[in-house]
Amino acid sequence: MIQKPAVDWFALSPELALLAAAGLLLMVAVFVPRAAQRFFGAAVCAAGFATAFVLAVVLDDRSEHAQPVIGDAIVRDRWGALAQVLVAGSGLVAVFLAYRERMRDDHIAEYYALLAAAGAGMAFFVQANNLMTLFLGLEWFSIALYVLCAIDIDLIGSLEAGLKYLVVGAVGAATLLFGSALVYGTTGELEFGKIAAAGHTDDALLVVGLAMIITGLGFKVSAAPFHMWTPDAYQGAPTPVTAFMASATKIAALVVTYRVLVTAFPGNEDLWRVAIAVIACVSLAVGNIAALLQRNVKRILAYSSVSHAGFMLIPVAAANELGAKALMFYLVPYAAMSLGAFGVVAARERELGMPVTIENLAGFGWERPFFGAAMAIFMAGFLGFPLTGGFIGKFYAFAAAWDSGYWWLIVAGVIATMISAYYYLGVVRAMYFRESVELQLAPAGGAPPREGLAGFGVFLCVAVTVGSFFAVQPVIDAAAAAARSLPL
Amino acid sequence: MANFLVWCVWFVAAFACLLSALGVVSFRNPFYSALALIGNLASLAVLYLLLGGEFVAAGQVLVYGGAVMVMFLFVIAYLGDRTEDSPWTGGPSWQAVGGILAGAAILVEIVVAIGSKAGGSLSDEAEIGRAFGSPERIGELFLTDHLLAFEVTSIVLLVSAVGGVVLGAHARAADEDRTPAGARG
Amino acid sequence: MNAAAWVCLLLPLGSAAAITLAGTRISRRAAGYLSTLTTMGSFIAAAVAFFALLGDQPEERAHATTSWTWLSAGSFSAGFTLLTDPLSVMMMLIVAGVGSLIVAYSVGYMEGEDEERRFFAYMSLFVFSMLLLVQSGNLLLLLAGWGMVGLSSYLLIGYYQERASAIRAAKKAFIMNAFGDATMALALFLLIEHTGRLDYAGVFANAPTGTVATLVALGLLGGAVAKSAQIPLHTWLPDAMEGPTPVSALIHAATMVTAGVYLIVRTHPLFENADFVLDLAAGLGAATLLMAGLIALVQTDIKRVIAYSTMSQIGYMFVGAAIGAYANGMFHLLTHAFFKALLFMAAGLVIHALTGEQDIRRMGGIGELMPWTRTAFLVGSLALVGIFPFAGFFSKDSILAATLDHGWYGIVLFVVGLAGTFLTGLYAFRLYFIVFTGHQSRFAREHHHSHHGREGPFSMMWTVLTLAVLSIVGGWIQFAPFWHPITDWLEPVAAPLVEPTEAQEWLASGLALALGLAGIAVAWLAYSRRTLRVPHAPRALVKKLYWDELYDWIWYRPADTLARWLGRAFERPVIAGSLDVLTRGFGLGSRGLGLAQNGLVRSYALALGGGLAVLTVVFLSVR
Amino acid sequence: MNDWLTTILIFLPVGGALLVWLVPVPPFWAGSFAALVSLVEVGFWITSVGKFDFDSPALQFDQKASWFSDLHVSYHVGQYAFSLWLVGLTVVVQAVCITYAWWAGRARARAYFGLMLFLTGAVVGVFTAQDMLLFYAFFEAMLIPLYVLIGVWGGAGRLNATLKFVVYTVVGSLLMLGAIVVYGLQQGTFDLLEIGPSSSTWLFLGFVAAFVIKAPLFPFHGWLPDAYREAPPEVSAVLSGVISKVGLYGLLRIAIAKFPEPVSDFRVAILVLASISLVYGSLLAFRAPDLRGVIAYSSLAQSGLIVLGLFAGNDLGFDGAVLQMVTHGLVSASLFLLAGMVERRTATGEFRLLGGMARGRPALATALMTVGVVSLAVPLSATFAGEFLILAGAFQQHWAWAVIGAGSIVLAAMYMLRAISGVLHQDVGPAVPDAALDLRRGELAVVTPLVALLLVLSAWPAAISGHAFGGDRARDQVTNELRAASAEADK
Amino acid sequence: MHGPEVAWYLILASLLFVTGALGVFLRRNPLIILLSVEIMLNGANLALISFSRRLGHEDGQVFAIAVMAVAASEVVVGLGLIVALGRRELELDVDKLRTLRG
Repeated sequence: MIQKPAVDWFALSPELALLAAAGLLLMVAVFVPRAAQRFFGAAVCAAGFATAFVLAVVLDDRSEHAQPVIGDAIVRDRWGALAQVLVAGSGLVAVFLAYRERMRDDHIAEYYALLAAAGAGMAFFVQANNLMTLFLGLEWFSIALYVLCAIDIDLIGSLEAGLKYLVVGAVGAATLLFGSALVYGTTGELEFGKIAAAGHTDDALLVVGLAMIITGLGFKVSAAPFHMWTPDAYQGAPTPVTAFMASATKIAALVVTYRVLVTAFPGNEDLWRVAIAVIACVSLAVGNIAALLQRNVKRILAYSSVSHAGFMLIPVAAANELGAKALMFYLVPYAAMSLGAFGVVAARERELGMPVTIENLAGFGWERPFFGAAMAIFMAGFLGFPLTGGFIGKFYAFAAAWDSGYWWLIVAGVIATMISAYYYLGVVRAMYFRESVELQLAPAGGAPPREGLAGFGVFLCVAVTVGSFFAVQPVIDAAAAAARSLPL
Repeated sequence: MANFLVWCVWFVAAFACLLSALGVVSFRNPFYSALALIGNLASLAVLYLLLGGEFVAAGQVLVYGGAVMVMFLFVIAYLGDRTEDSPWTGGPSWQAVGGILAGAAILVEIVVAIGSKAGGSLSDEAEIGRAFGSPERIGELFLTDHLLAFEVTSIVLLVSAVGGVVLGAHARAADEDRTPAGARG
Repeated sequence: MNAAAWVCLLLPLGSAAAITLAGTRISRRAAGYLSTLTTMGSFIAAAVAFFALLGDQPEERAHATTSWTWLSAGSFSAGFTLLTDPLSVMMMLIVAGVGSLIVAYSVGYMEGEDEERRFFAYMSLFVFSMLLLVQSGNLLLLLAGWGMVGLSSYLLIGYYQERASAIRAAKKAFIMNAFGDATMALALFLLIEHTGRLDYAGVFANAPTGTVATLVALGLLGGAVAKSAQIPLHTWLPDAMEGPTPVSALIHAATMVTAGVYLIVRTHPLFENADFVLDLAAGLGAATLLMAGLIALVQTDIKRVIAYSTMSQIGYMFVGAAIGAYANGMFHLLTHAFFKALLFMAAGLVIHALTGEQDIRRMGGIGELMPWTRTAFLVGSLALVGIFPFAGFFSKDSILAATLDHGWYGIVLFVVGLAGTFLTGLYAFRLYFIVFTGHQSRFAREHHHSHHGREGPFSMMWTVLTLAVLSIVGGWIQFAPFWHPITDWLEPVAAPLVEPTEAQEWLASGLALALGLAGIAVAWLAYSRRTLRVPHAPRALVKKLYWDELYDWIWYRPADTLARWLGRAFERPVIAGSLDVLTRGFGLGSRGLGLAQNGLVRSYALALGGGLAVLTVVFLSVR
Repeated sequence: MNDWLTTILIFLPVGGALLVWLVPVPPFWAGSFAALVSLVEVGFWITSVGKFDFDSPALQFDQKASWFSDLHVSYHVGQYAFSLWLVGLTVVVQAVCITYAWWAGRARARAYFGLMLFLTGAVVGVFTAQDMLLFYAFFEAMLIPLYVLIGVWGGAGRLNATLKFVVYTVVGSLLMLGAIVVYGLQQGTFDLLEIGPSSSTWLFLGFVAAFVIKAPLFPFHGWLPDAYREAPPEVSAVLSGVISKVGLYGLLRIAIAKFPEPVSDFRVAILVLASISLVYGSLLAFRAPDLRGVIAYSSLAQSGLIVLGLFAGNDLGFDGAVLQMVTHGLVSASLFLLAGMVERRTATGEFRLLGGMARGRPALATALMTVGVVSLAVPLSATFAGEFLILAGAFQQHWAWAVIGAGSIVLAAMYMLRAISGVLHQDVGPAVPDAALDLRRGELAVVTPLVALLLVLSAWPAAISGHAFGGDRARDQVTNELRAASAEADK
Repeated sequence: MHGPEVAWYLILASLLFVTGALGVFLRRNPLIILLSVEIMLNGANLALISFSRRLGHEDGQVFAIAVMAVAASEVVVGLGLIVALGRRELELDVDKLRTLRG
């Protein structure tokens, strides 16, 4: 007689909520008349993310002590739960941003279903506790995202983005898989904790496997040199999807990277810490320098997300409790900023009916005061200026680097930020300093498309971005609690 | 004697596997590549059997050889015969060189890693019973340790199905309020 | 008497402020009178202070009053202190007295100028500054007044704003004086470092000695030389004649330019520890009086001639102060204030009558047109040359006599001084004869316009005549062999270091008188009788011995060229260019990465593979 | 009340800014509201002067609340005597500039005045922050408003100017951020009252870089001429009058107070830089083709002078430096405003197009002449007092510094007189229309207070120089209270 | 019965992996690229199974089966995209898809 493992449904509740939403949305797709799908789709999806958010918060509260559940396939701890909170929040905002998107309205409901499914996948991914669930979670939300990228299938750009993302993603996944296989083979274990326990730290195959796993995860983090898909995918995908990818994917990937490295490979710390540090530096350099001359705003933001991958890998390389805290904290304003920035781009895109470039951003700040100010705030936040959480995030990242003895990472970060000032403030300059005389603005001046929900979403992002500067204590406490659940 | 037989089978299967793989990547016509992949799968199944993975081998043949390949062939047929005129050229010149170099490098590295422990921990093999890799054991594992993985796998399949529907569905004529094609390009 | 001192100081400031703030709300006349009355008020206050001092015993005739701490830092502090002692009171009387006469004079002189108000505001400001200079109770405040007189002289020289030459002269004067201020400031820093304080009593009590003393004295001397237009910082004074004539009379004859002498006398305890500097000062004075006399011979601008004579007279005072004949120096300062102001104002009358013409070659025979003026000018010239019984005789000769009591160096100075007297007679009467005697020049006949038959308005005439009288009797205060009240008066402040014998007095007076008369005689022959052919003036003298060119070459041009060069060769290429280079570099990098992002998915996958390969090989090798 | 004063001074204008931004009112009312707020701010400052105890070297009006505890970062503000004066400079100059902008009228008034108010709060914050991270936060918070103010309301070359300005400033401030992180973590706190002295050269250089760029000092002034030329006059006034003082304040409060050994190691080097800036700035000011150029380079020279005083390291130097910061702040602010008024009438600042403006415009002439002569430190002026103390202090370091300084006095006379005459005197310039009026009432109302303040300070410079440090013992305060030597002892 | 050591299987697996990778690096036909990815996955699977043989428990095999499913779903999505390409009458050549670049 087989006795099934006890299933801790509560640990799975966020995923389940989102899956339920996805299923419901498929129903909507089938049964609700197309006219109403836009509304119902958004509503159900938002409800799903909201529920997941709440459940994740409760889960975070209720999982004081990390313990593996359901045949040790996943771990129930605050590290994962907090990440789920962030993912769910990003998803919620992404729904708001997507509401007015001029998408093929014959697949609205599926679109939201896939969004929810992706969210569920990430929520599962961040809890993964063995190589198998790791791989499966990765594929779960990746596949959803491939489709989302390409969902505007009549647009050559969207299609291209989807295909590129898929191909490179498949290679990355295969690499991760092969690495997992090697690790499994050398240690004979799939579960992270046991892998660490098994030792074999100087085993050649294990090291190769580690390299491959770092590569696979680095691809998801979009850290250089595994980043090259990022600009194209971000630019080609529908902007709300880009927003979701830029925030939620990064959260999941970084959180998991940290978890895997510190739980499964503590023995090889000296190895992967340096590797991550170097990757961080490369990402900082590549992302920032490449962004300098870009004209397309989405592309600028894409490169900036590469550079921020580098920035958030600094605490990963630090590999200490302060680092874990720093990473978790940084993710909060970062997610808000990238969501908001892409949201503003989406709004501008809709009123222009064309891709947003530095040129046609001219005068935007004066025409749409709220969106303009919000964008300026996000740029300042990316740049790490005070009065935004980005500043505190950078500060913690530097602190972690110093704490772990990698002072040169501070230097790298400082130089990178200096460079980034050029294009971040360049966006502000475009919005405010240039008059919109030569602007070929279709409905300019006239009533802009109603962006109530998008505006609300952007407002939420602004609130988080600025709030995380003033209310540091609660956020950092949560992050600290999460960090404590990792073996540091 | 038995060993010799096993070795023979292994060699045959391995070479078939390798050649078919090379075929897949080198045929000009995707149709042939697909067929080569079937061969590759089959030979792999043999190897799996040698490794005592009966159920896996079966799954390989069924899932891949059955479902996936059929899908491939359908699509290829649907798209008609579009053979690449020059499969190896095009793209920047360094692409080919770099590709081969990178591939070779990775290969060498892995082989070195393996070699560094051949005759070492890799050589000793666990003693296994007859039931090793049998459907019961696999199924049991799927219901106990890897219950979640099992479920998740199905979810992944479901997601991909939805995706396939969304992508494959016939695109209607663009509404007038749509953004012009290639707008985000 | 402290109250008197404050009134004396603040009245002019008040009038300056009032005129400035009132703007157009008061008439031009009112401004003039306000300024005159306040200056006279200062004079009265000074007189009150004077008589109050007379009441005290000679040794306790020093009263310092501090109203508030002007500047303080750590242990160092300098109060806003006024010192009322014989020396300052004497200066106050001169400044306020002569000042009020000149201001009254200019009420008439400036009539018809628009912006008259500005003029009188500046005049009052100047009087305030000068009083601050002489009344201040510590060196810092002295320096403050020092700078303020420089400022107001700048303002007044540049009064005719449209005239480029005037503005240039004003700047020149200010900058040269700023140089003097700088050296003084350095001396003060040295004092602070060594004594920690700047009030006279404290500094003199522990006056530094040795090198420090020399450096301090040098710094102060720099200020004195600049302000008193002595070699080598004298070139600004002739140009300063661009200002209105009353200004020349007040600032560049009677008061400000003599401040250097006052400074030496005031800080003599510091100088007396540095003999070298004292000798240097005397030498500079002597050189100046000789050189100025020579240049004055060939100048053709009536005011410039007088200006050079001022320089030479101050040279005498320097000699006197430097050899320790403080009282004699101050005495000459007093008389010189009278007769030099007189000369300027008389010249002013002439210029005024000739509608602003200053070139003596176009004048001639003015005497018949303006007899009073002629007389006044004659008196002034006689006093200047030092003919008995005019004022200059007593003061100048006493200085010459004092030199005889100063060893061999004194003898040299004496000889130079005598030569100076001869030159004085020569240039003074060259001017007189050319301008006033002979038959009228066409220009004079055409342009002379008399104020309703008179030579000038009463407001001008009475001041001139008053000064004429003073230039006659002013010298009788002290006749060294017989009575010497000034020496006694200044005794507590600055006891003389030299005591010329009666014989020396007579000798000096005799020779000086003789040479002066000789000079006059030569001038008479040359310019009145024309029996003596005047040699062609040497170019060097006409060019004022090339001092201006010298400064142009050693100061202005280097600064200018360096500035231009820095702007062209450093600021633009290096400071501004560095950023461009940087941006260009990053731009290239950005473009390169853009090319790498070639849009080929295969390349992207390859990048991933390459990264993996590198990572793996590194891991394997360092494992 | 007392312990709230600093907080009020910081957040009153910020609140005003938010109000101006959020409430849609017509430009006129936005401007008048902003002016009102700035005046109220001045009022609060005056009350704080009344309540301030100038004999105590301790921090006053201080308030502390934990910000995030794990790294011991806190919201800690308070004022020392010198910060009090600098705050006063800030609020006064800001009030004047806002009033001028209100009078002159600026497009997009709500955005503009909001930014000005916000800037006020930020600068006050910098001068009063007693926690390094808070200090940095305010330090950076100044940048964005300035960037926008120059970039939106600036002249033709504003884009380039803002770029330079931002690049320089960001470079400096980020180096400082790195230094702050390391310093704070080394010492276990970021509170300036608890953090003890350090001997690390790198940290010192990190801080100095930021401040020296902000001030600026010689090789780091690349942003200065463009920014000062392109910004609106009142913003230039704020830039040179107030913002540059932030850098100097930082040198005093952190670099000098916390790094005794590096200071003594680098003293000569920095003094050399300062002297170079002094001479270099004066020379370039002497050749500058336009009015603003002269003022810009002269303020480069001035900050060089102030650094001389700060690094002289004695009572004279410190007191003089503080005095000079305030006076030069007032002077350059008034000069830039006057330059703006001239440009308002002639549409240019170039000397070859200007001249002869004095005739018939007594108010303009008087104002420009007065401020001009004060700025060239004619004796008895407050600037003279400041320079005198600074150079006297530098003299005690080594006579050479004082000699260079004294020489620069002459240069100052040369360039400032050139500028004054270039505008006021000689022939009427081609760009000067006969219709150009004298100063209007509004302009007088703006300039007069500044000039009056300068004259008052000239009459009594000791008001600041004697009250800049508790009990007038500058050196002791720097080496004890500011350095938190006690905290060092605990370690 | 003793077959070749696991090492040999691993070498074969890595050969497959690299071959697939080369296919992705060098080919331009998306279909073939997809197929090459399958080969990479198969390589990984072979490694998994051989390891599970050596270690003597079936975790690896289970993993491999899951991978098959995942691979299948990737193929579904990939083919969907390719079909969309084809329907737009675009040439099946990824090098032609470079509107996004720089």
